[in-house]
Amino acid sequence: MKNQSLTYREALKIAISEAMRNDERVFLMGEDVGNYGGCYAVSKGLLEEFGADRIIDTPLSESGFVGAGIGAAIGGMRPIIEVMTVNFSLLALDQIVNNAATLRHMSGNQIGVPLVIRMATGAGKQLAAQHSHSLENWYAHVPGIKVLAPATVADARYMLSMALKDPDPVILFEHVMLYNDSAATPKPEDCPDMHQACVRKAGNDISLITYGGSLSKTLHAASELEKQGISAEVVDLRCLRPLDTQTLFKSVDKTHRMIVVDEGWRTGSLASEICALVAEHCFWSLDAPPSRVCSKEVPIPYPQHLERAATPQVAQVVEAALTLLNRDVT
Amino acid sequence: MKNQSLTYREALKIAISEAMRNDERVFLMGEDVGNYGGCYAVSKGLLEEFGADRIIDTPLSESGFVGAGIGAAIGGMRPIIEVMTVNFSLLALDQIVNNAATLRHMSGNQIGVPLVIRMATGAGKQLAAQHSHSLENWYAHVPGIKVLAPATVADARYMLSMALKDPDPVILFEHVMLYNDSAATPKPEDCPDMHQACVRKAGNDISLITYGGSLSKTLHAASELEKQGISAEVVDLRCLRPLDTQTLFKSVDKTHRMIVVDEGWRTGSLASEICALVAEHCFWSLDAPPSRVCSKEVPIPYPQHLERAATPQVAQVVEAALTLLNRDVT
Amino acid sequence: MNIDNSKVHMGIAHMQFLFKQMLRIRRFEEKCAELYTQEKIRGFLHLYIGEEAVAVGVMQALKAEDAVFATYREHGHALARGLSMDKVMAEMFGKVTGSSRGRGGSMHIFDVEKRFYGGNAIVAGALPLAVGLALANKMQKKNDVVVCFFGEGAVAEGEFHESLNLAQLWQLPILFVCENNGYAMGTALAISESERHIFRKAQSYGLKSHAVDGMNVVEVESAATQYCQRIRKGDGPCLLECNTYRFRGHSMFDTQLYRESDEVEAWKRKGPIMKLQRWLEANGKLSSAELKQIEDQVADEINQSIAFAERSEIEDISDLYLGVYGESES
Amino acid sequence: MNIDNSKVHMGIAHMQFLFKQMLRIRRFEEKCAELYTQEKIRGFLHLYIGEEAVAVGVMQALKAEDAVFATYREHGHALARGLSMDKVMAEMFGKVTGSSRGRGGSMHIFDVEKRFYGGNAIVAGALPLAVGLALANKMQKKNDVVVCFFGEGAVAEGEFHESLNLAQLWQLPILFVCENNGYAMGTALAISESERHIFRKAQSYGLKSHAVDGMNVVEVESAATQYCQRIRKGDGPCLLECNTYRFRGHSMFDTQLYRESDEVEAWKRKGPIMKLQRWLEANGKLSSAELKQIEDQVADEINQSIAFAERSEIEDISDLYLGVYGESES
Ligand SMILES: Cc1ncc(C[n+]2csc(CCOP(=O)(O)OP(=O)(O)O)c2C)c(N)n1
Ligand SMILES: Cc1ncc(C[n+]2csc(CCOP(=O)(O)OP(=O)(O)O)c2C)c(N)n1
Ligand SMILES: [Mg+2]
Ligand SMILES: [Mg+2]
Repeated sequence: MKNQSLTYREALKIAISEAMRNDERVFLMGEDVGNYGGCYAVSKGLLEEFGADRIIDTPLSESGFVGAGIGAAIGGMRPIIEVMTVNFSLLALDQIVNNAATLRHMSGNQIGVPLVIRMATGAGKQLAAQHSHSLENWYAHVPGIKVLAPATVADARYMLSMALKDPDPVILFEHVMLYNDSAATPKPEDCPDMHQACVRKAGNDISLITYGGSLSKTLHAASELEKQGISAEVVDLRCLRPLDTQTLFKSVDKTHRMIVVDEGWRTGSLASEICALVAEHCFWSLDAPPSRVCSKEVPIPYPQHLERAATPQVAQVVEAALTLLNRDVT
Repeated sequence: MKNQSLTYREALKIAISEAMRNDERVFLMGEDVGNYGGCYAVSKGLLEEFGADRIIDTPLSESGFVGAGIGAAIGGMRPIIEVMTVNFSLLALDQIVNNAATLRHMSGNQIGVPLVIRMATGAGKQLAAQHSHSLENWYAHVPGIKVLAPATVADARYMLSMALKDPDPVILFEHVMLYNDSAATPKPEDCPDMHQACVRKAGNDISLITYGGSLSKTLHAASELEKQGISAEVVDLRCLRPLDTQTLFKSVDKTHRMIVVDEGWRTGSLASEICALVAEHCFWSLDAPPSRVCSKEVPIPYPQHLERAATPQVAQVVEAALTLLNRDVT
Repeated sequence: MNIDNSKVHMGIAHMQFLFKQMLRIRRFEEKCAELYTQEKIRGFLHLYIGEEAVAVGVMQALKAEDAVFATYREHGHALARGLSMDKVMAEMFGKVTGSSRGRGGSMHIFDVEKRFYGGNAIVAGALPLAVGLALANKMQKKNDVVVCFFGEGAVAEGEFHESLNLAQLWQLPILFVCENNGYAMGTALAISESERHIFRKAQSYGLKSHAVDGMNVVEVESAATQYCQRIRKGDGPCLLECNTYRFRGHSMFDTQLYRESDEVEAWKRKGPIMKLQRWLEANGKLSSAELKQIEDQVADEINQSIAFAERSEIEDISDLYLGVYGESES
Repeated sequence: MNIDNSKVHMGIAHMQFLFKQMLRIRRFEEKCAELYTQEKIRGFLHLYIGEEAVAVGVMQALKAEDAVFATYREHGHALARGLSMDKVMAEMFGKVTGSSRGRGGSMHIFDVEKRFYGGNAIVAGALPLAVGLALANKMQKKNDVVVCFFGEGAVAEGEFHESLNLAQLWQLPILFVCENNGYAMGTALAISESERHIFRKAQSYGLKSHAVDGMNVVEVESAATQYCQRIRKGDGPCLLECNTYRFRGHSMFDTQLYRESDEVEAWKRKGPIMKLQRWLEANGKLSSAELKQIEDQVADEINQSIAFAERSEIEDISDLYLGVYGESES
C-alpha cells in the first residue's frame, strides 16, 4: 500500500465516492456518467456502488441538466454536475451566469447555490476546433462563481471536497492531458486550501505563472532554464477566481520578471489579467515587461504539428524567459 | 435639412434600411424586430417598408435563429441578426463560437460566414443583474469573429455597412444608454474604417482608453481634468477585435500614462487586455502603472445608487488620473 | 361564468377571498403604473393586469412547503403566494426593506420563507431550476410540489424542451403553468409556435396536460388542485395551459402596434375580476357595502405599502458586495 | 428483405450500386479502425459500421444542388455524397490534401463543391445551420433540399426543438434525418427521451414524419425520395426516422459496458450490407465473380486513398493563420 500511485482520474473518482459516502446530499449528474462510466472514465464503477438515483445519466441537454443542478442545490442537495467538456458548457452558460452566479446577490443574499460543476478542458488530444477550447478565463470573469484548476493528482484528490464545502458554485476544470498523470498517493496536506496559489518550484530570476494543463510544461521549462543557470520560480494559480494575488505579487516582487503560461487564446486571456494585475501592483519592481505565452489565435486544428504550433510549448517558455533576461536565444 | 440631427437609434435604422435597399441579400431577423418595432425601437417602420420576408420576427429561440443566420450566410445571404441584448446572447454562444467563428478555418478556408449580429449591451437603465452585462471581452477573445462597438452617432450610421461588407461574422455592440444620443447628420468621413481606433480628444499628459457606452463618461472626465490643467487624450477603441494596437501604443508612448475605462467587470476584462498589451509593448515609456476603471465585481443591482456604484463613473476616472499623475485628489 | 365545476366545492367565503386576491393584484399594479410615471419605480415594469386569475387560482392548490418559480411579470404571483405587499412594494422602490433588499426590483422578487424563488428575467430560464428543485424534493422523498410559471413565448426556447423531457423522464413532482396570453412582447403565438396548443406540446413529452380558461379563477383553481393531487401521489409532472390576455402593454415602453384595440376590448369584457364580481353580485354574495369594504381594505394595504416603501432606507453602498459569495460552512 | 417497395422502382444496376456504396463505406471504415491503432488516424474516430444504409439510401434522393449537414460520424455521409475517398482519407491523416486541408480530421470533413457542409462535433449543432441554409434557399426561390443528419441523442437538445419549430413555421425546404441507433454514447434511448418515437416528436411540431427500417437501404431511399419530392414542391419540412444500430463502440475509446453482446449480435444479423447481398444473390443478381470484382474495386480505391494520404504533405505551419479571417470583398 505504501507509495501506491494514483492517477489524476482515480484521484477524482476517489474524491467523488468519498464525498458521496460522507454526505447523502451529494450526487453526480451528467451525460454518460453512469452506464458509460464517464466520457473520460472518471466515474467508472460508481453506478454500481451508488445506484442510478445518485449517479444520474442525463440526456444531451446541457442547459437543462446544469440548470437542474442549480435547482437541486437550492433545494438542499450538493450536486456534482459533470459537463463533458468546456466546449459543450457554452450551451449551459446562460444557466451558469444568469442563475448560478447571480441568484445569491440578486435575491438579497437569500439563496445559495452550493454546486460543483466539473468539466474537461484544453487541447492536446487532436480533437480539433470544436473540442479543444480553454475558456477558463470566461468563467473567471464572472462574480458569484469560483473557478478551480487542479493541476496535480493531489489537487484532483482534495480540491473537489473543498469545493463541495463551499457555499457557492464552483467550476472545476480538468485538463484532458492530465487524466493519466500519476503520483504517489497524496495526503491531504499535499493540497493547500483551494483559494491559495502554490509555488511549485522556488526560484529567484524569473516568475513563471501558470495553471492547469500548462503546469507540467512550465515546470519542464523551468528545469531547462535551470540547466542554463537560470533560477525560475513556478507559481501554480490553482484558484482562478478569486485569484490569490498575494502569492503572485510576492513572487514577482522577488524575481522582478514574469511570464504567464496559459493555454487560452492570448487576447482576453487569463494571462492578460495576470499581466494587468502585475503591471498595476508590481510596476516599480518589474525589471522587464510582463510577458505571455498563450495559444495562437486560431481555432485549434486537428493535425499534431498544427495543434502543437497553436498551443504553448516548453521551448517557447524557455525562449520567452531568455528574451526577458536578455540572454541569447539558442 | 442642413445640420439636421439624428439619434443613434435613427442612424442604425438608416444604416439597416440603406443596406437592405442596396443589397437584396441583406435581411433583418430577430425577436420582435418586425411587428413590435424592435425592443429598442431601432427597426420601427422597417416591416412596413420591406415586408415580413425580409424583416423576420423570430420565436424566442436565440440559439436557433442565430444558428439559422449563420446557415443563411453560408447560403449566400447577408443576414443582420438582432439579439435583443448581450444577456440573451449566452443562449446563442455555442452557435457563435463553435460555428460562426470556426467554420472558415476548420473547413480549410472553404466556408465563409458573412454575418452581422447586433446586440444591446451594458447597464444604466436599472434593469438589474440579468439585463446589465457587458460581455464584449468574451467575444473579443474569440478568433474568427470581429467585434465592433460604435460609440457615436456617426459610427452607428456607418459601421454597420462596413460590417456587412466584411467576409466574416461581425458582432456589433450597441450600448443601451446611447440610443437616444443625437448629433448632426453624420457624413461618411466622420467614420473611419471599422478596424481603426480613433483619438476623440487629443492630449499630452495621460491616455484614457475606452469604447462604447463609456466614451461619453471618459470625454466628460477629460474635460474635468482639463479644468485642472491636465491634458488627457481620449482613445475610442471602436473595434474590439482585432484591436488597433498602433493607435493605442502611439497614444501611450506620447503621454506615458494610461487608464482604461471599461464597463466590464474588472477581472478578465477588455481593460485587462489593454493593460497587458501596453505593459508588454510600452513598458519602457510608461511613467506610472497602467490603471483600470471598471465595473465592480458584483451582479449589477437594480437601485440607481447601487447601479451607479457598481459601474464606472466620471469621478472615478478623474480620481484615477489624478492619482496616476500624483496630484492631490480633491 | 360557470362555477359549477364538478371537481371542487367552494364556499362563498372562498369565492370572496379569490375576488379580493385578484383585486389586490389589480389595484396594486394600477398603482405601480402610476408610480412608474412618477419615477418611483424604474427599470422594466411588466404588468399582470388581466391575468390575475391564473396566479390566484394556481396558488390555492399549494401548501406552504410547495415552491414557486415565476417570470419577470411576477407581482401577481408574489402577492398571491402571500408575500407581504410592503416588501414587494419596497422592492420595486429599490429599498433595502424590499423582499430582495431592493436589488432585484420588479423582475426579481424573492422570498425564500414563502418558498418563492423569483422573479427570473431570462425567458424560460427558471424551468431548469424548477426541475432541479423538484428533483431535490424527489431525492429527499418529499411530496412537495414545485410550480413553474412561464409565458407561451417561452415554449419556443430550447430550455422548455429540455426541462419537460427531464421532468417526464424522471417523473418529477412539478406543475408547469403556461400563461398563454397570445403574445410574447409583440410576437403573436402564430408567429412563434408551429403547434399553437401548448398543452398538446406537453402531451408530446408524455406529460398530463390540458388547457383551461385562464380568465376563470375557479376553473384554474380546480384544475391546479387536481394536478397537484396527482403530482403529490407521485404520478409525475403536469402542464396546465391557461388561456389569458394581458390588458396592458408588454412593459411600460410598449406602444402596442402589433394588436388591434378591438381585440383588447373584447378580452377586457372577459376580465377575470369583473366576471367574478358580476357572478357574486348576481348571486347576492357581494353587496355594494361588502365590495366597498374590500376595495377600502385593498386601498389601505396599498397605501400602507407605499408609505412603507417611501420611508424605508436604500441599501448602504458599503453593502454592495454582500452576497456575491456566501459564508463558508466549515 | 422486402424490396417490393411500391413507391420506387429500382433496377438491378441501381441495387448493385447501392450495395457497392455501402461496401465502400464499410471497408473504408474497417481500414480506418486499423489505421487508428497504427496512429495514422488520431483524435476521435466514430465509425458508422452498421448504419450505412441510412446515408447511402438518403443520398440517392439528392441532386447536386442539394446540401448536406452531418455529424462527427460522417465518413459514410461524405463518401455516399460523392466526396473523393482520397480527400477523405487524407483528411483523416491530417494532410493538406484532405478535404479540409487536414485541419478537421475525422469529425470535420467539408467539401463545398459537393455542398457537403461537414462534419459537426457539437451534438445538434448543425440543425440551426441547416435551417438557415434552407431559409437562404427559400429566400432565393430555390427548390433545393437541405438534408440534416443527426442521432437520436441530439433530439434531447434544445437546438432540435428550436430548429424543428423554425423549419415548420417558415415552411422550409429541409429534410431532417434522425439516425436512431438506440444509443447516445452509452445512454440508451429510454434514458434520454420520454417519447421514444422520434417521428412522433417531429409530428408534434407539425412536420410530416415517419420511421423506416434503417437497415433496409431500399426502404430508406424510397422514403427519402418521396419526402424530397414533397419538399421540392414547397410542402414544407419532413423528418425521417431511420431505425438502425452501430455495430462498433461509440468511438475507438468505448468499452461498451452499457449493452449486451447478444443485442449487438442480434442487430448484426440484420446488417444492411449482408441482407442486400443475400437478396441479390438469392435472386441471381450477384454472382461470386461479380462480388469479388466489387470487393476488389473497393479494396483498390481504399488502398489508393491510403497511398494518396501517405504521400501527401502536411500543411505548412506558416499557414496556421490561413482562413481565420477571409479576404475583404471590396
Ligand atoms: C432569453 C430571453 N430572450 C428575450 C428576452 C426579452 N423578453 C422579455 S419578455 C419577452 C416575451 C416573453 O413572452 P411570454 O413568454 O409569452 O411571456 P409574457 O411576457 O407574455 O408573459 C421577451 C422577448 C428575455 N428576457 N430573455
Ligand atoms: C453538445 C454536445 N454534448 C456532448 C457531446 C459528446 N458526445 C458526442 S457524440 C455523443 C452522443 C450522441 O448520440 P447520438 O446523437 O445518438 O448520435 P450517435 O453518436 O449515436 O450517432 C455525445 C454525448 C457533444 N459532442 N456535444
Ligand atoms: Mg405571452
Ligand atoms: Mg445514437
